[in-house]
Amino acid sequence: MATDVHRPVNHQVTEEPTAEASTAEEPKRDASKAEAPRPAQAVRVEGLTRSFDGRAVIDDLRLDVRAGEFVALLGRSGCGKSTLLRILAGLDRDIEGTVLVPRRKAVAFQAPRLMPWKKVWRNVLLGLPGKPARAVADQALGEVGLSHRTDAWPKTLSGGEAQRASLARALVREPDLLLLDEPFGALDALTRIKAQRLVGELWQRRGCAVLLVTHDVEEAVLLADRVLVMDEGVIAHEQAIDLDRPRDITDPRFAEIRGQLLERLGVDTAAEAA
Amino acid sequence: MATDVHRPVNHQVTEEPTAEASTAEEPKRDASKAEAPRPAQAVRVEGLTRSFDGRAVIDDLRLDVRAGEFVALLGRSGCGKSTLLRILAGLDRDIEGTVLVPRRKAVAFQAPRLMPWKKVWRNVLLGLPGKPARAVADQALGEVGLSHRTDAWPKTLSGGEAQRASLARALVREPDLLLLDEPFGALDALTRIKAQRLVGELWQRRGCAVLLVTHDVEEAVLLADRVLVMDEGVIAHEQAIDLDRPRDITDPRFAEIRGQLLERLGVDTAAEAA
Amino acid sequence: MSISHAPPDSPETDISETSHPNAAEPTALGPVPVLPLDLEPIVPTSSRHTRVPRWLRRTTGPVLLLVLWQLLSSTGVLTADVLASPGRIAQVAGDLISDGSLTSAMTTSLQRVAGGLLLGGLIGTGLALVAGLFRIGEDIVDAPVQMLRTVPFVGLIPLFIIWFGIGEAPKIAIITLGVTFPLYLNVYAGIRGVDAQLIEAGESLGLSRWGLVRHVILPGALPGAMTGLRYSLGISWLALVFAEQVNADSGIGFLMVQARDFLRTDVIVVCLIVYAFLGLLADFIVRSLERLLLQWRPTFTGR
Amino acid sequence: MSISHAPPDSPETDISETSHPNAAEPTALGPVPVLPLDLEPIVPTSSRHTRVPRWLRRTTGPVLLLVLWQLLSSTGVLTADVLASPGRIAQVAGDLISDGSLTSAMTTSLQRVAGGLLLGGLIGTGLALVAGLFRIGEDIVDAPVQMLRTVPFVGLIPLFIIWFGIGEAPKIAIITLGVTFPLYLNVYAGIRGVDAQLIEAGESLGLSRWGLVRHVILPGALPGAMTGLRYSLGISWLALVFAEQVNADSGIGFLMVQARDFLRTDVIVVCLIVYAFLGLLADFIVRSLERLLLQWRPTFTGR
Amino acid sequence: GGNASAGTDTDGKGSLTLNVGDQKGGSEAILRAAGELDNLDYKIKWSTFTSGPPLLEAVNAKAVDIGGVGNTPPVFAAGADSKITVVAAWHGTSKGDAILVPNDSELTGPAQLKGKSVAVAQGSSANYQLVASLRKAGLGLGDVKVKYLQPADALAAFTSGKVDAWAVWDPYTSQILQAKQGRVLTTGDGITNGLTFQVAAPSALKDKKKVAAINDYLERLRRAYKWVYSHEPEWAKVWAKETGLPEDVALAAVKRTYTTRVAVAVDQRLIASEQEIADTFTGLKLIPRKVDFGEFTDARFNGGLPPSTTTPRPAETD
Ligand SMILES: Nc1ncnc2c1ncn2[C@@H]1O[C@H](COP(=O)(O)OP(=O)(O)OP(=O)(O)O)[C@@H](O)[C@H]1O
Ligand SMILES: Nc1ncnc2c1ncn2[C@@H]1O[C@H](COP(=O)(O)OP(=O)(O)OP(=O)(O)O)[C@@H](O)[C@H]1O
Ligand SMILES: [Mg+2]
Ligand SMILES: [Mg+2]
Repeated sequence: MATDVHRPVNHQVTEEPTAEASTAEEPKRDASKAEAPRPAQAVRVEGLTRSFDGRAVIDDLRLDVRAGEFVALLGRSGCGKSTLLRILAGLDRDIEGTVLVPRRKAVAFQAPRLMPWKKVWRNVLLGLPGKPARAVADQALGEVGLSHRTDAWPKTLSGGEAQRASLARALVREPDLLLLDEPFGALDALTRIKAQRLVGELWQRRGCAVLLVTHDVEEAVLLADRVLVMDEGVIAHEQAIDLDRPRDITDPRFAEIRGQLLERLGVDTAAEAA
Repeated sequence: MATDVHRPVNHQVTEEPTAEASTAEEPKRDASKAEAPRPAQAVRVEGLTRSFDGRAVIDDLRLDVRAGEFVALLGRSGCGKSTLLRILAGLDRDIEGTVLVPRRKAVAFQAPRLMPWKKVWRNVLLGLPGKPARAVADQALGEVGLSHRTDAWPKTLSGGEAQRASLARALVREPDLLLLDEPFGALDALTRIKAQRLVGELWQRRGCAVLLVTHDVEEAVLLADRVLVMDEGVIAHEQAIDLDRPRDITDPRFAEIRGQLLERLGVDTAAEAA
Repeated sequence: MSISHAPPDSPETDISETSHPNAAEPTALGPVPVLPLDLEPIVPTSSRHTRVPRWLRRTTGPVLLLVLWQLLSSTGVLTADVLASPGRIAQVAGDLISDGSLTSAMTTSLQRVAGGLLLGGLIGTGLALVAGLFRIGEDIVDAPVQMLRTVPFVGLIPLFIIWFGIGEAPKIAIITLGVTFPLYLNVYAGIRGVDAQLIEAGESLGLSRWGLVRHVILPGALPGAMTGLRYSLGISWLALVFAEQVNADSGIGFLMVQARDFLRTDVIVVCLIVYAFLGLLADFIVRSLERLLLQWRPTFTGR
Repeated sequence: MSISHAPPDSPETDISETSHPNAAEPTALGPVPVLPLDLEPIVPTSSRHTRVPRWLRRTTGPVLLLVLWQLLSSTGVLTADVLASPGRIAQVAGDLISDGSLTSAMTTSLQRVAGGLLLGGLIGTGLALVAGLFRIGEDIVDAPVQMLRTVPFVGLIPLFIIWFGIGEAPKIAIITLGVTFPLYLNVYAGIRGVDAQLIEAGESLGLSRWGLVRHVILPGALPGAMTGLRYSLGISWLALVFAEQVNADSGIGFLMVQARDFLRTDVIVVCLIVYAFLGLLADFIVRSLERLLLQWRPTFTGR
Repeated sequence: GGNASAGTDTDGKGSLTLNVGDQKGGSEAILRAAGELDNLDYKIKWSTFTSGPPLLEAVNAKAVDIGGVGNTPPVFAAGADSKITVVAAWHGTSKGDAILVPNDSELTGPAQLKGKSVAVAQGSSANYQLVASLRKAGLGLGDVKVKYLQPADALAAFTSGKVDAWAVWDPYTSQILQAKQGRVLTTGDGITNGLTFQVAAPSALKDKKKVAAINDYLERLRRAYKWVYSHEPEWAKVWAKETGLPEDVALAAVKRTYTTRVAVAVDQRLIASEQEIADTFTGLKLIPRKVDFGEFTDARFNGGLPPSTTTPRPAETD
């Protein structure tokens, strides 16, 4: 039933999609890739299928992420984004298809999933190799604005605080692949900007690949090299963001890309009124 | 210790704040109130204080919401918004001060808090008076786009699905006071717009007071009659939105109010770049 | 509540540098160039191992025990006077069954157990509800129950005889007592373990006190109650050993005690085996119930 | 996945109309006018009732029991040969303490209990870990344990004498056996009740298998383990009643059995009371442990 | 161990250790009271059991070399084909084995027990006594409602009127009579054999040194029993202390039963009377097979003892 994962790497996959592999929904394969010939891969997914109770949530999905690439993943609620992330994190093995990921991964789940029996700072250090000092946790928590809550029990955190603790826990790991599932959803505007900046900085310093699931199109365009839109179990749309960094929200090209993506997501930008 | 709640209603509270009761941070008391002289009250909070471990998260807070008013509550992550909501919902009684609320309240919590042992549709019907038919739940779930998941166990829902189920559960209650704690945080753009519209419609049809906690300033301005900004345990800023409905995002006044609020929240709108 | 950014010489950078020396200085324009990564495949479960049906795997343990016993017997490590061989025991069991004494013992005992389970179930859950739901109930109920639960049966039997006579009543009372406490402890712990957030949610939905109990607290306490039930089912049969010392002339407990008094090791072993099967049966019942009632619960299932 | 809006004549509108007839047609411009609402105050807890200290409230139950007993005794409902009065019992207890037999019994028993608890704790938790953590462990371990746990002590004593002689070993073995199973059942259930999401989180954090056990699974199973411990502490003393039938001449279990054999009802009652206190003590210990180890846990605490 | 050797559980010195099984207020207490534990040239390691059957379990398991029990447990041990050997016996009156009825009972003789409920501990000497008494009165076990209850439970049932009669042995008999909670309907006199035994493990009897020790031990025990004849109050005091019995009860029981015991030989008559018990229980299907009690006896320690039918010393109370 399962695709044999040990077959030799299929040469056609990485760079030159054949006609039958590329769907009609995959336009503009683009500039950003041309810049770096045959770059290292951080994620290779092919023919991935995941079904729940017979319903294929992910259906023959194909995904490549270059090492050091920042990819944003958009898509309707319930379209399978978190499922894909869990598979990439190696947490869901009830799958068919080929999935290749680096060994060092870090995940910030959609729900914070802090261990309720460990104080916040211990949660941050959990699973780190060696005997990391508390200062490591304190600094990571300070960066997400939680210095005053390091010694709290997770269940006493506010929604946004828990989300930031979870983010700090992922960022402190310094992974090769960073999987973020709506990590800023519960943050106010200012805190969100700071957290975004933090992720951006880690990404630049560390050079890790990032897969960011978000519902905020602006955020996706602001941060990512490439924005994917998931629908019906596959990557239905792909958009390279070739804007210079730092990016400017007021840039008309920014608004244009944002508008295109929103349209893809089914939002008629003109009708945004209650 | 506690303020006596049985004292006769203090006549000065409702309409004419005395000099010492109104803070410096309360400007423009405004047009919307002038339209309906002495309207019914849905929420009266005075001198409310709530401390955790000696730290006063809410500190001598004062809040009035008119019946039928749509109030949005903004504020930094961890500033006490959810705490205030829980108090208004009557779930946290470890307080000092006067709190008056209507009997019929409905809450959508920040976390979905679905009963894991009840299928989604049973969760929606839970606590409704009488023996409501399943069709009631099906319709409510249909409205939030969950028709296909009515019969699922809550733990199999995606993050956004769970949030919508929780929202449906609150909306189906037809309350006099609707307390929503970031109800659209985990929704994609399109689903979010639909859900916003749904809340707006219920509010208009039902004439209930709504207190919406959100981090999305645009959303607040789009939906609310009045936007409050919480900080340091009190309502630090209040802004009436006297735009006509349906509101238009592209309206320059909209952008202006949004900008003002963002500034209040500490975001320098010009620096919105990563 | 400010967000400070790590300076380049912060400890965090140290970590990254020691682990990945090639992660160099950040640039303003994009990520640093990286060396090719070693990717590892995520191996689908379906290709990992073939599935043996559950019931077959679960019989491994008992079968192993049996094989061990037979082996020890036939190699003479276990001599007959220590523990008779499975064959001999099977023969004694056959005798006991064919002369009807085992079957009639089981029937008699089953009735007592049913009575005791019912009563004890009601009392145990009832008390647990009172103590679990109300602080005042806890204050009044919990301490006495904690006291009574450690009181040995044997000491209570005379009192039970005086109160309940020497008919069926004291026997059922003893079983009831045995059943009550495990249920109490586990249901109580279950109730007190229900997530406070869900209770709040239930309250905010306008559930009445009873509605809260029925729709939130009891389902939340169910996993605990199942453990209690598992224990109670076992205890109810164990209590027979005491219960059927009181004026009994049949029943599995009576058979056991009689065999002990008459030093009939073989009969004792047959009884022990019957008990072991009852244990398996109890487990099967509870497992089935769990599959039915706790299917909403995505928990750790072992690797 | 479309969102349909309720038409004006949908069932939902019905609900609102029946419950609030004044909620009229929606308007495009703003909410409909509403009648003044009846507001109710949220009453702060601090003004609701005065607090009686916990320990005082918890003594209510035992004191009530005592009063009942004294009452029944003095009104003659309980005659002396049925159950001596508290006064008489106190006197016998005084005698037993002053001649040192109760204290020495407790000391002897305590040593045995400590040994059994230690061993049983290790074995019970160990088996539970094996069965809880690994499917294969469950397949092999669980069924035999479920079988053995329902096997009565009395039937095992002859076997234990043969295997372990008549020294301290069989006594400790019996206690061990008694302690093992409640711990096993509850720890196993605890492990299998750990939220799968947290396990996933632990895995994704790169925890080793042992790290996962130590930092996620064991803490998650702790509430269950506490219930098991509570039970085990009780059982360990109860098992003495059997254990100290084998070549014992002191110990609380021996005292009890001897008193029973020589019809010393008053001594039996003293023993029962000692047992009751041991129960309270066990509860106190576990409560203290819970306060210490489970403080992270915001759960329902009763009203 | 007893008061003197508290904590050690052993007496004497030497390389050989004799494992002796005992019951509270049994051999150890009587030997110690009579001063017979001095000058032992072997060690005695005491093990205390709550009743005969577990003691015999220990003998069977070779955990105990020798131990004292009543006249019925060896029969069941024999029925279960346990490895036990009766090596010594004492004969006393059976006045302590009694069927008791409440003071206000209308019953005057065993024949009237027909249709009444009688409490008895299954497999005890009283069980046999009940059967034998009924048989003598022309009744069968089926003619009465037998209620199997252990003594402690039976006491509760008896005093609260839940049973009409109670077949029991000393010291329970003395306890009821002393507390005036009942009266004797009939005793076992002439019905039960009034024997008590020392039972050894066959494996110990194969060991020459142990045999010598056992021989010495039995001698001392016989002397100790004789010592009791002249020291009833003293012994009663020790016994009461050991068992927790009230002293008056202990003294009454000592006078009724203990002081009547004389050491006798393990002979054919003894075997025959035990065989009768065995056959009775086999008839009642409590023993699964026909037992040859003779196989479980060993006469080598008889010495010059009188036959087992020797009349016991007369009981001093009635
Ligand atoms: N264990 C499960 N059993 C059955 N269905 C499941 C299970 N887990 C997820 N699903 C379903 O699979 C679909 C995809 O779920 P997933 O969590 O990946 O959505 P998502 O894209 O992350 O959505 P959201 O943006 O709302 O978080 C959903 O419809 C969900 O209900
Ligand atoms: N039980 C508790 N014990 C101690 N501190 C608590 C407790 N509950 C909440 N707090 C603290 O009170 C503050 C306010 O929490 P609250 O949940 O109201 O924040 P919030 O405004 O809703 O934030 P967010 O937007 O992140 O959800 C936080 O700093 C939080 O850590
Ligand atoms: Mg998701
Ligand atoms: Mg909040």
